[in-house]
Amino acid sequence: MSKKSFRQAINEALRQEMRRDPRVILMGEDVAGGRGGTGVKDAWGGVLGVTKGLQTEFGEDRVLDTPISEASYIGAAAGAAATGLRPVAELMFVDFVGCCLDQIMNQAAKFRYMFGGKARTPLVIRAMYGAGFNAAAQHSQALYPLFTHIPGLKVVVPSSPYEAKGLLIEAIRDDDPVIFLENKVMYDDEEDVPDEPYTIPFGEANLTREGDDVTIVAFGRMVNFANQAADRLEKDGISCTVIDPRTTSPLDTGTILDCVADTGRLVIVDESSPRCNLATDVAALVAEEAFDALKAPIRRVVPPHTPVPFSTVLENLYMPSVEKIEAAVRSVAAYHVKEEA
Amino acid sequence: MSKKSFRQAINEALRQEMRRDPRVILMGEDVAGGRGGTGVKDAWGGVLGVTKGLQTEFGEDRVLDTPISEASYIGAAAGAAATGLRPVAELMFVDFVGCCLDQIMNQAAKFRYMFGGKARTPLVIRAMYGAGFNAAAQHSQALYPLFTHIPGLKVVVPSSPYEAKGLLIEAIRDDDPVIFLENKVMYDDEEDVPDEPYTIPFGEANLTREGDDVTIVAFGRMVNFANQAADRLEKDGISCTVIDPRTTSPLDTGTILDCVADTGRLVIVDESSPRCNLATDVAALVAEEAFDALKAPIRRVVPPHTPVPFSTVLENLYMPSVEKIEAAVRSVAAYHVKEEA
Amino acid sequence: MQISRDILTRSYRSMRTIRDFEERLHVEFATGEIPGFVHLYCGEEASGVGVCAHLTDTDTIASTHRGHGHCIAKGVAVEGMMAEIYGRQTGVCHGKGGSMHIADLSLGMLGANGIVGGGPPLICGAALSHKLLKDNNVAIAFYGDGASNEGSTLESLNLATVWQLPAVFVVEDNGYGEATGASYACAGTQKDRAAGFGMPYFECDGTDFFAVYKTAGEAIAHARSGKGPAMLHVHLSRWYGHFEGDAMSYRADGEVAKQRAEHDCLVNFRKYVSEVSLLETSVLDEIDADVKSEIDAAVIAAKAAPLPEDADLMRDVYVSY
Amino acid sequence: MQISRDILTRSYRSMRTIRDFEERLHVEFATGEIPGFVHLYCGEEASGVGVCAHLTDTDTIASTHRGHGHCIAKGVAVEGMMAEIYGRQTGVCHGKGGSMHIADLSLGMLGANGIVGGGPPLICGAALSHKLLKDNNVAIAFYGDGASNEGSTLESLNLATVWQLPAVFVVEDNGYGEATGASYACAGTQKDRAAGFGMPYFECDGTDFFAVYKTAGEAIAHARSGKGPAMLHVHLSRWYGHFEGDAMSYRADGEVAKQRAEHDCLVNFRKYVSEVSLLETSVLDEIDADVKSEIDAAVIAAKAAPLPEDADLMRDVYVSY
Ligand SMILES: Cc1ncc(C[n+]2csc(CCOP(=O)(O)OP(=O)(O)O)c2C)c(N)n1
Ligand SMILES: Cc1ncc(C[n+]2csc(CCOP(=O)(O)OP(=O)(O)O)c2C)c(N)n1
Ligand SMILES: [Mg+2]
Ligand SMILES: [Mg+2]
Repeated sequence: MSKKSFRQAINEALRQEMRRDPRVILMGEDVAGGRGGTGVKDAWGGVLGVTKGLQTEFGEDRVLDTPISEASYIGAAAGAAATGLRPVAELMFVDFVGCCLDQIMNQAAKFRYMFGGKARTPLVIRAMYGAGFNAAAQHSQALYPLFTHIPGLKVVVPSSPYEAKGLLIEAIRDDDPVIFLENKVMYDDEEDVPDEPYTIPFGEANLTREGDDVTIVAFGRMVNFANQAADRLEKDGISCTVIDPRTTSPLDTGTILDCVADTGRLVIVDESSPRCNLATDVAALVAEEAFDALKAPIRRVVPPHTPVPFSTVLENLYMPSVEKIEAAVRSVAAYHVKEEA
Repeated sequence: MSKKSFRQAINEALRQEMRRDPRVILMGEDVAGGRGGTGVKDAWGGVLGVTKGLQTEFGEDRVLDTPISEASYIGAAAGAAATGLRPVAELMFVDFVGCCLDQIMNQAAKFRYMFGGKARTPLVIRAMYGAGFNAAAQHSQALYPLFTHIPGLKVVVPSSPYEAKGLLIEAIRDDDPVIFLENKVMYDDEEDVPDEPYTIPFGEANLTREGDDVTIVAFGRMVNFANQAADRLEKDGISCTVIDPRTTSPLDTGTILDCVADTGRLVIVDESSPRCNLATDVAALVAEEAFDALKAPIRRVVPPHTPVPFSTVLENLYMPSVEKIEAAVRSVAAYHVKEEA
Repeated sequence: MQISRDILTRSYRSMRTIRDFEERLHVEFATGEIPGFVHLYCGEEASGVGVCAHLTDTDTIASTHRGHGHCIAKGVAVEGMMAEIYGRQTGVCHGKGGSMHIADLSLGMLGANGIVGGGPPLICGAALSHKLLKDNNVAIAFYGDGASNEGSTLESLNLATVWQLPAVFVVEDNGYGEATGASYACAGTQKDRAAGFGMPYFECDGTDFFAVYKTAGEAIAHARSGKGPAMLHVHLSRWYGHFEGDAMSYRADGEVAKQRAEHDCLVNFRKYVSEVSLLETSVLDEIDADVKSEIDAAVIAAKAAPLPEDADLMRDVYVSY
Repeated sequence: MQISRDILTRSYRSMRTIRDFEERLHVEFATGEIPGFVHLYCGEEASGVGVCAHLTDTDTIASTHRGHGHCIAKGVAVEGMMAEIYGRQTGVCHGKGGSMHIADLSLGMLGANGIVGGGPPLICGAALSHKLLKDNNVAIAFYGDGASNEGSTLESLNLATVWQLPAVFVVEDNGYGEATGASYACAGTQKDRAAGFGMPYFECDGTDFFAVYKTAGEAIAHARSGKGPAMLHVHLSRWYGHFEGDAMSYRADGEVAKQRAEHDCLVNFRKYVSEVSLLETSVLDEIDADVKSEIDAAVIAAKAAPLPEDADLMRDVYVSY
């Protein structure tokens, strides 16, 4: 056990799995860097250094730099997965899925079903997501709702270094295509992470705290925001349960429904665009299956229906924040069903 | 006014707008057909004959067959729209969006915002969607949730020939990028459609019937299913309001909330994959903003979280049906809030 | 060119099987009993068979929407294919895939594909598996002239050279993508494209089994030897519409009739092997009869086979979920 | 080659403006005050300027993530650009876009682009507008060696020929896509790719303004004359990291220093024009001084400019909604 950053936790997960299983390979643009250059090899280790050192340890055959052509290499990862390897492909920014969605949505995700159960596609696609980096509209999207919508994919949004390591090892060992999304603002976050390999199962939510008054469901980086909001609210006597679903597909609906059955009040925090996102998904689940328990409207803390703006002032305004979560929780906590209902 | 099929209504809308405005052009794979062949020109007029005769009338400059390369021609449509033309690009099956999502999501949809309001992109992308054609997993998806999720796009799902004509003319005259989705099973549906051009505004839902007991929100072809279910239910004294939102983005939230305020009970019918879809979107809206009015859980009639299967028996099982809608409405109509709530 | 009797008879049988399978589908489709889209490979048999004659079950191929021929050439069982096309539970994909998604990974058949350009990236991946697992196999992407304009295909040509993959890109150029001629839709030449992505280019008459066999042999030998990918450009003609139901008005009257009359790979195969006394006519006749009853049996079995059950709907979305 | 004094001075001014703009950004970025990603065009000035010297405001260009140079070459105002990069309301995009999304459609500048390969399809569309509106304009896609492997780029080459568009595809080949060398990532040659998609190929030294001016002139004349698209392959070197913060360890020590010393387009421009007495040194010195104060003023103005207001967040998602 030692303090590790989110970046280090991911790097370690990859390294340990590559040591364990020679079929695990990595590919992506500059996952090493330096190929065809005049300087050093393994020059970058990913655009933000997450895969640094892996080519040095595992060689050019297992850590493959690619041309800038996402459709071909993401498709290649799918094809390799269907034929004996266990590729981890890096898409860099999840926004680039626009260049390779077909290979994810129509190929990898559907093989098994279309082929009547005869394919296995143990593929992991890693990508970074999220606003807060002044990276503007084409490099700041969350997009996990899009992947969650597609049957055949599993979707992981880790909320901390500990979660990231365990969930990534699970993803690599999983036999289905997994989209593994890393919030780009979190790479330097640190916490204690075991040195040895471990897995965290998919579809099992983590309760980062338990309380009586309001349930908060939050995804990825938003879990931290929710915890901070819960801390503040606690001081005012509002106690919250905070649910980190860890994976949006599969989604641990049981835990969400149980918690709402207890608190009767729900706030969902989702940094993805608001229409047809995870906040709507969870709200619909609860409005259908825990209706009786609900004592207040289901509040969503989500960005507005706009692209992500560049300027810091606007980006801050765009993002869900601790303050907005706090306000939403207060409003549902204070809510009382009207007499006539 | 005369009886026209869904196919004819669309063809007429295109023809009339092309006559009206020389900047309106068409492009897509085999929207005419026959280029480079040894036989006749305008040989297909689209894979299902929807654009038949338009090249013959408007010429090869305005009805452009494309190579099979969606990224380039959908992007070209976006670029042409930003520089003075008003292109209507046909994507054939909406499933092929996997080959050109970037040009839709990161280019066309975001120009105006990223450029501080300085661009106008009067682009229409037509595509067919939906199951029921034994077209299997890669040619049967609905995918409107994906487009609805993306800020900067407008999304239209017409429910009948009359709706299709008016909404398509509106789409062509609109100055924003519009995704216009045609249910492939409906092309032969007929109804009375005015011969002259007319428009139907976006974001204004149509109530195909009004009732007191249950509100049904349904999209595209599902509107017809909902109406049939409502007919049957009426006989048993359950009266329904059926809302056809016409556009999923913008969504007429006002009408939905008003109707739910009246009936207190809501069923949503959506043929797209169930996670993060329009059914969840509408449910979340209502659970947040019409909570007080709700007298029953919000029921969704949606397919399971699987790819679309090929075999007829499975495809029928997969699809929402009149029977399933009827059952859902009955269950919410019969629902009474538990004592303790 | 050396070619064993075994390969000759197997190849002839494959071509005949494809022909009969497709001609029969054409007839059966017209009855309305076959659901969905069906794209026939008739007329193109020598291509898939001439290429696959160089492959074993551990080599990989990826196919297209026009996939029946490649499947049969790679050894997928005809009975299971027919049942699949009829949407039966006994189909190779248990009725979940249909004509456009027939696959059998145990035979190195990575699937027909409803997406034009879907296969080439996958084949880069399969070739990577072969390279890293050092199994001496090759991976073959079949795709059409139309598909040669898809970005995914073009990117794959580049990637395959960059990674020096044991892959062959077989452009089956039948002159049309749907109703549009290749002379309109394909700028430049396939040959220059091969050069543009740094790989050797081979080309042959795809209605002549022996030409395909010889040229494919060279292209595949190149890839198998570890020298990187190759492109094989096969010139062909399809005999039916793009899909069943297409009247082919974009083709001149007589264009197909001429192909059938002069470039029938089966007729020409028979003529050649008897002229040079490679195979006796009686052997070929026997194969013909055999295949005929095989196809008959497959159709009868498919029609009689059980439909999928309700529980099949939810099965096999994931390995675990 | 004929080249007017006006074009010479304007081009020199453009190149100098780009150089100073970028060198200044390099300095300012280090202070931490500039948000987001910044990709510098330093060293590549002669390319954008040599091409755009043939264009008017009604011709269209599309740029890349490395877009400042193209913007300046096409006439976008430096003050608005600087304010944009600082995220100010006075920026050309009101602070909504930042460095990667600077655009000015009124000047035919269709935007920098954060997506590699994003521009070429758009340029097919702009060229189509020019063709159908018969305005005699051309459309130019700038893209890098790295972007030359994107499917969207490759498809666009084909589409432009199929549609006979007045488009020029300018491959700015600086030898690297991020940290990866073009010698690794680009199989084959750009020249063969041009042939593979049926268009003429032009090539030049992108650090020599006169070479670019001459060759771009030929390529653009070809496109403008209605003969279809052309490819222009420009050989270049970038002087800074892929983005600010990149230590460039993938390049040999001295690689950039040598470029700076021997292939500085500004130094060589000055040398040439005074050798052949095209322009007086005093004119150039005056431009240098002018530009220096313009950039100073732009930075001061940007830092002092107002930030966007809250209401800007919701503005301009749609024309109407
Ligand atoms: C991405 C995508 N675009 C379009 C289609 C529709 N489509 C199916 S087959 C086909 C023509 C393919 O032509 P070609 O590659 O020459 O193959 P052929 O049909 O001639 O065998 C088209 C356009 C598709 N299935 N996928
Ligand atoms: C679709 C996509 N893939 C990857 C990236 C990340 N990226 C940004 S710039 C770049 C390198 C581009 O190289 P090149 O085209 O040679 O242009 P240069 O940076 O050399 O000017 C990459 C990979 C991106 N922005 N978009
Ligand atoms: Mg073809
Ligand atoms: Mg470069």
